[in-house]
Amino acid sequence: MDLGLNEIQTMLQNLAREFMETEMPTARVLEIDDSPSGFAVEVWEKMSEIGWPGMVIPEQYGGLGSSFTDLGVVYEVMGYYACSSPHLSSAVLASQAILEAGNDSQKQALLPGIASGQQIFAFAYTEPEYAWGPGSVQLQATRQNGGFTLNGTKLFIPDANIADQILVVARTASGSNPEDGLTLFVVPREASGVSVRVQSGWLGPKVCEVNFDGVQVADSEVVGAPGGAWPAVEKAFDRATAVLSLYMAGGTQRVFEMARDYSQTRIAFGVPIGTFQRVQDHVIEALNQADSAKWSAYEALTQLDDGSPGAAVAVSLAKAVASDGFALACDASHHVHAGIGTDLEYGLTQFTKRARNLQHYLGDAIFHKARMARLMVT
Amino acid sequence: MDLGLNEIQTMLQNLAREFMETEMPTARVLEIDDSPSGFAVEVWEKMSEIGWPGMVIPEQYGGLGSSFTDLGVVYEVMGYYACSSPHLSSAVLASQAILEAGNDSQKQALLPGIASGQQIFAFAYTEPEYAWGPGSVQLQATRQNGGFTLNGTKLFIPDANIADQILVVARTASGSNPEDGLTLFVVPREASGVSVRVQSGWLGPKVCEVNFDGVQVADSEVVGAPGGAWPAVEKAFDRATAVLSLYMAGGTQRVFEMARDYSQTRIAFGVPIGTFQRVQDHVIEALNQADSAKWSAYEALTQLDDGSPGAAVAVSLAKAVASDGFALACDASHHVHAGIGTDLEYGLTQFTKRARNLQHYLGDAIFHKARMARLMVT
Amino acid sequence: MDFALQYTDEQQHFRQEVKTWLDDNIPGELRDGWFPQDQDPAVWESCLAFRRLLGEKGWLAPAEPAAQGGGGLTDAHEIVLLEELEDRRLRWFLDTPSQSLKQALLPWINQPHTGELLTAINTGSVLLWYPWLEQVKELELGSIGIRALRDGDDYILSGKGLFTGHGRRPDYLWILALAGPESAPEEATAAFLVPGELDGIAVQTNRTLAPGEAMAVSFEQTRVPAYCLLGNDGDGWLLTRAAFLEEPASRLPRLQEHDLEALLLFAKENFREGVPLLDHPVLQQLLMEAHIESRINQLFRMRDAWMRSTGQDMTYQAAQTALLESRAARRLSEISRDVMGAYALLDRRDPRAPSSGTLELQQRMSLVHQSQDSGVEGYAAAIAQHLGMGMPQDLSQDISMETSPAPNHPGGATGKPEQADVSSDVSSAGPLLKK
Amino acid sequence: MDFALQYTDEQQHFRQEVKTWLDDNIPGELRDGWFPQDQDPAVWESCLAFRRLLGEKGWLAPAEPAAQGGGGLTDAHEIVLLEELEDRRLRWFLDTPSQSLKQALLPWINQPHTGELLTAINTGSVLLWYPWLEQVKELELGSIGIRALRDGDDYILSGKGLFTGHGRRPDYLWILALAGPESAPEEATAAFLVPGELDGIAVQTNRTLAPGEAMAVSFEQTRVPAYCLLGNDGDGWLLTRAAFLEEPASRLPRLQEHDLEALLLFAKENFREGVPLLDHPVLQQLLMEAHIESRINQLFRMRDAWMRSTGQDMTYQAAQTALLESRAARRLSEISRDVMGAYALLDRRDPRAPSSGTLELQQRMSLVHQSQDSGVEGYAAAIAQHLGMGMPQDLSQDISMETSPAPNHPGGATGKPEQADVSSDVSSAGPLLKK
Repeated sequence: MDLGLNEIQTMLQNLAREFMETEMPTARVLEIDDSPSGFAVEVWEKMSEIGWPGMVIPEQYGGLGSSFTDLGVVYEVMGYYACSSPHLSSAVLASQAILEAGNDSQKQALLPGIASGQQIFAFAYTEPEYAWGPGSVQLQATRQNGGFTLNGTKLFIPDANIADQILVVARTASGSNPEDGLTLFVVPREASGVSVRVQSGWLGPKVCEVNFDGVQVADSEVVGAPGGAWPAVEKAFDRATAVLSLYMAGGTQRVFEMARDYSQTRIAFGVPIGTFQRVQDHVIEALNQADSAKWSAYEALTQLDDGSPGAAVAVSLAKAVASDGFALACDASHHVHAGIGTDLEYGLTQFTKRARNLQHYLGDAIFHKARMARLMVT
Repeated sequence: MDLGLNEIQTMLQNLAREFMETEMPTARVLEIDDSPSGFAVEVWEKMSEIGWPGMVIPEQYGGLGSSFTDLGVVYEVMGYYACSSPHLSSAVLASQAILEAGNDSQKQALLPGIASGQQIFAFAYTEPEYAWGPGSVQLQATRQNGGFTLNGTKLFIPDANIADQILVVARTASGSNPEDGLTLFVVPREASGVSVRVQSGWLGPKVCEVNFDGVQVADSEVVGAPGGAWPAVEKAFDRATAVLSLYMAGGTQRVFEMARDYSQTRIAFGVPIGTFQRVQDHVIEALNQADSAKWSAYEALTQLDDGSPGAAVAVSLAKAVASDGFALACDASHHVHAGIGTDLEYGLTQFTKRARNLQHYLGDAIFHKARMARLMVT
Repeated sequence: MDFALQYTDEQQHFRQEVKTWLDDNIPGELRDGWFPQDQDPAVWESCLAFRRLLGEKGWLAPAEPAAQGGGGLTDAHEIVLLEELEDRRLRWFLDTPSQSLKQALLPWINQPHTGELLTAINTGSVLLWYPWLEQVKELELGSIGIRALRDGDDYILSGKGLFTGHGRRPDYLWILALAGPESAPEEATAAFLVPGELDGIAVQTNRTLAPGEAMAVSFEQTRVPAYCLLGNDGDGWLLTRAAFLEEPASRLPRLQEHDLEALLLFAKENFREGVPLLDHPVLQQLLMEAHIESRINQLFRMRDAWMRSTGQDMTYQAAQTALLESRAARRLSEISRDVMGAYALLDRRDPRAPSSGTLELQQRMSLVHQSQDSGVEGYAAAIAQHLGMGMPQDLSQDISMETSPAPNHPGGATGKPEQADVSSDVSSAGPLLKK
Repeated sequence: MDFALQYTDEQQHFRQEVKTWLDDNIPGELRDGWFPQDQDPAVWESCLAFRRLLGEKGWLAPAEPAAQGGGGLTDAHEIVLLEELEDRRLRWFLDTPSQSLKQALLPWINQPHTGELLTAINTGSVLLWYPWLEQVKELELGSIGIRALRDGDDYILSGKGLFTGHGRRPDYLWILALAGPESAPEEATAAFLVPGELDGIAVQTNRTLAPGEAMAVSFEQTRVPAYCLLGNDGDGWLLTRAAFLEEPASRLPRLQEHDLEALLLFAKENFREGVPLLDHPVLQQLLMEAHIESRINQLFRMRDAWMRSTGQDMTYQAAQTALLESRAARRLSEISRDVMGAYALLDRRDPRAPSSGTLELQQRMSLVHQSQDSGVEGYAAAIAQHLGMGMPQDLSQDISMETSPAPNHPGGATGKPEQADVSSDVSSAGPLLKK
């Protein structure tokens, strides 16, 4: 047992902290969130320079071949600073799905672009019947003209508005098992018939409605065997979910620290409000959630790195903890901050909206608890 | 809108308080719980003298014809004093099932005995597959010798050890709808083939395992039409559940008051512990649960009295609130009391065990929330 | 016992009148309901216009005498009006604490300036902003950002404060300022009623979770004539607090039934794996939990109304009702997210937002309102106080725990109180004031 | 990072030795696990016999030197022993805080009487009872029910106190008594180690939720020789507290994995409407919640062990672990009831009790242990203190908020400290002691 970071991870953590301290002050996060695209291209370019988009891509495809735990270290820091980027969509979800499903020429063709940050992929999975099980994918891809035609709508898709390519999970066949018949397609965002609309709401990073209206895709743009994408998608989901959980743990840690610090400095009735037990309990709630999210996420990552058979359960456990915990910690931190916390410029609300948005992304706690039960019984 | 008690109810409340103050001091409750039978016959005789067993039995069958709200007033006081008696089994569940299902000669034969308190009925419904839906009744009653033969086990049956008669819900037919095929039988506790065992646990009032081993029942002991008992059982359940909820509300009020009082008198660090916010929050939790249980239960009772179509939803709402609330309030009160609360003679634990036992009786919060949803949609 | 709200024929007749009037007069933009927290300049103009219409009917101050611009309605009629506005999700027009603030103005009603102003507020012809609640709940001199310096007959205001109220710019501001820097807290403040158009007053773009809830206003050497001073120098906090002496659950609690209905509707109409969300066993439990909490809130409000109407002593009840409403709102926001997923976060501008984004607004507003029940002071503290579980002695001297019920309109709607009467009434209201 | 517990070959070899020994020596009545809280005189005799066997092996004090009756094991070996006992649900034999109390005795180890006693405790040949935790956590003179009056060379004890420890009657009692009625709190108490068979000592039938947890003992004019006094007059509370200076989460936390396993087993083997309870969507969520909390507890214990073993500064962590374990226990008791219904309340005497009634015991014990985290002082207060959010100044002077880590065995297991060293060590432990 050794719960410490290794030397490389410590370096990564220091680098990430320096990077974020410079690039992601509170005002900048707000500015990016408020911008029409929600995308800070220069931040992405700097991330790309230091190789982050290629971290979990093997060296043979232009990446760094880092472990998922290494990437988790970076994600924890990104979460602490509420950093928005298309990293999860492109460099984790898309890269891992392609890595798992694609043939070698596809990997050679697609992964180096992702690894260098030059190509940004969105990952289009959820639909108007919003859910994360394989049965919720109903967007139809039908055989036509020696390729496929896509028709339907994807909803709540991060980064689709700024992506070069969209990796679409679509249904090419229906059967009794919803896991069968799913297929991965690479579709350029500018392809004919694709339209992208940024959705409006209290969402933090942008999510999009993506419509596919008779979009033609050549066979060469099918990643892996038609109908057999689910195992690759599920692997990509597990890896993305684990690092996302650590991003959320980082955010949870931040809102805990904000609450603690505020409680020590805000004076009421002549004493710091942190001396009131009700205030203490809110701060402690946030702390407990932060530590729970952090350790369960790191455990999931080490299991992924080890190829442990229990990894999927550990991932779902971590996301269940992070999903509920980040949101609860934000509520608790708001309770401590009272009015000032609702001021957008103060810096708490960007975490709150991320917590509420990411709560569902890649499955909420209810979804993951049900998945755990399924995996644990079988 | 008038949320006050009427004159009769105020009288009933005063009478009940006097009665309980005399008959049910803490030490007496403990003594009854510890006795092998869990039954205080002299208390039951006194209750019978003042007519309580006949309250919700029409005058024509020897009862008082009171409203359910009237009975609720008495139950709230009984709950406040943690009074054990076979009243709910006999004078509510059995009496109401017989009243709804029986023919006139059965009512004439059975109800006056219940109303006078001379005959005590147990109501045997739950089985080893413990649940409260109609599908959970699997005890078989088969036609034989011009009557029925009962074979099977009832579990967690209150008062079966001291009852004269057991009103048994058994299955005479199986079909696609579990509500069909249920039949009510009156079985003397001393009948051949009936065996009763008091169960052991942290249960408060006694519950029993009742085994039926080839028990012969004549047709005349079938209450209502064979196979058609469910509507009567459900009505009896609703009425019993509503008054039970008020019993639980009374208990919740008591554990709140104990916590409040203790917090005002117990000194730590030179101040009453009630000045600590964490202690306050526990007391407030108990108070909120007490008031929630009380008002939702009274609303359910008035709806039952009015024959309102929403009564069943109101009853399930009240029980869901009382089931969770009583147990939560006890936990909160224990938190305030710390060590002294675990002393059996202090008087808190008899509420705690009742709260945990009654939490399930007639269905727990999960059961009643599902029932509400079913009733509200249809 | 009787839990049914029974309406008299007269009430029902009045209801019909209200319905007809509202149907005729509500502007198109407001027909789906609207909230000032979703600020949008264009729509706000419609709001102002409709507000003036309400004011002309006397319905901005339904229970006040017509002579003062009110509606002269009985409480029974007022309830009907509120219900109808609530049904249309427009009750917020009557939700501002200006009701309470007007009570604080009443002592000065004989002063010509104040009397006119009161009528103007009642009829909706002027917009009044008042200090943001957090500031006036606790006397925290350090948190008062505005200073008032005497300069001849005038005062010079400078600094910055948070205000709440409708609209984008007020006609008048109720200002709580520090007047005597070094004196004891309860003598250090002055209250002013100041025209919004004076020089040096700037409303700053506010960026909060609930844009219409708290506005930052800065004062740069704003010269204020002495007649704008309310009461005397040093009365500021006392007067401002008097305007908030009502128990936390005001007569106009924020009802959440509509949000719950919108959520239930979504759960009926939307599916997961072919099954309506409402039939999903886990979500069903959560939805019923939300339903139960909503019903408990209603029952508590009924209880409070019944206690008030029968003249019973209210102790902890109003604070309890408010506490449970605040918690239920937070829980509803959680359950909405569990049931609706990402849909719970789409606002009214998104074409796919269910129920015009009302549940996204609820997400934000439940957080904003939660801040009114801080760990330092709030509903729980008020309940504890009522239960006889106050703060330790040495702290309670520093902390005002308000327990007295609201003084009814000093002098009532008809009387004309002497100022002295009111002052003594107010100063007996709390331990802090006695210190 | 590596979350796996890795065992050396040597550890695994020792494990085999332990397994074999336990299989050979555990009495039949204890083979399904047993807890002293389920007191039963007959079974208790078996327990005492087994306890003596453990003591003979040195396994009641596994890490202490063999010369003092301990097992002389390394920490790595001790863990294996604990795990094997835990697997058999018998770890409670090593759970009593006598470990900590022994630390407090160590300063006197050179006094012949004390040295013998320590060995006797370690080898299980004497049973020691000590003051019930609640009493020693806070110095509440009013809650100390025993008085000690000097009478020549002896002391006369009278009054009544709560004690905890194994068995039905102790060989020795660690007594905290009021010695100087009118002096300052920290000088008013004396600690004694008193033989249980002295005249005037009566163990009263105790009736609590957890019969083995707290026993009432009364003293009627019990004459105690002066050599029973520990330290000096006035040191009583200081010494008693020193025995509890360890962070709330001791090295031997109460593990709940077995209770969770029993619950999951029930949910797999029992059905509702033809479906295993574990597949019922609502119950499944609750069971997974319990599983998650259990796993978080394990991770936190791992973290704490890792921090300790790598010499990192522990601040809030141990208290956090203890807080979450206490809450998880309460939540597990709720979830057990939701999943098992009335079955959760059947005790081991009922033939239908699942898993020998272990979950009924958990119902009671979770309430009992919750009392160690009272609203007045407890884990949350300790965390807050560590986070720098202490009590208001004026209260903190009255309240001892222990923040220093436990002093390691003063002098360690090998050294022979001077008494003066230890006293200064202890007296630097907390603000209250310095007052």
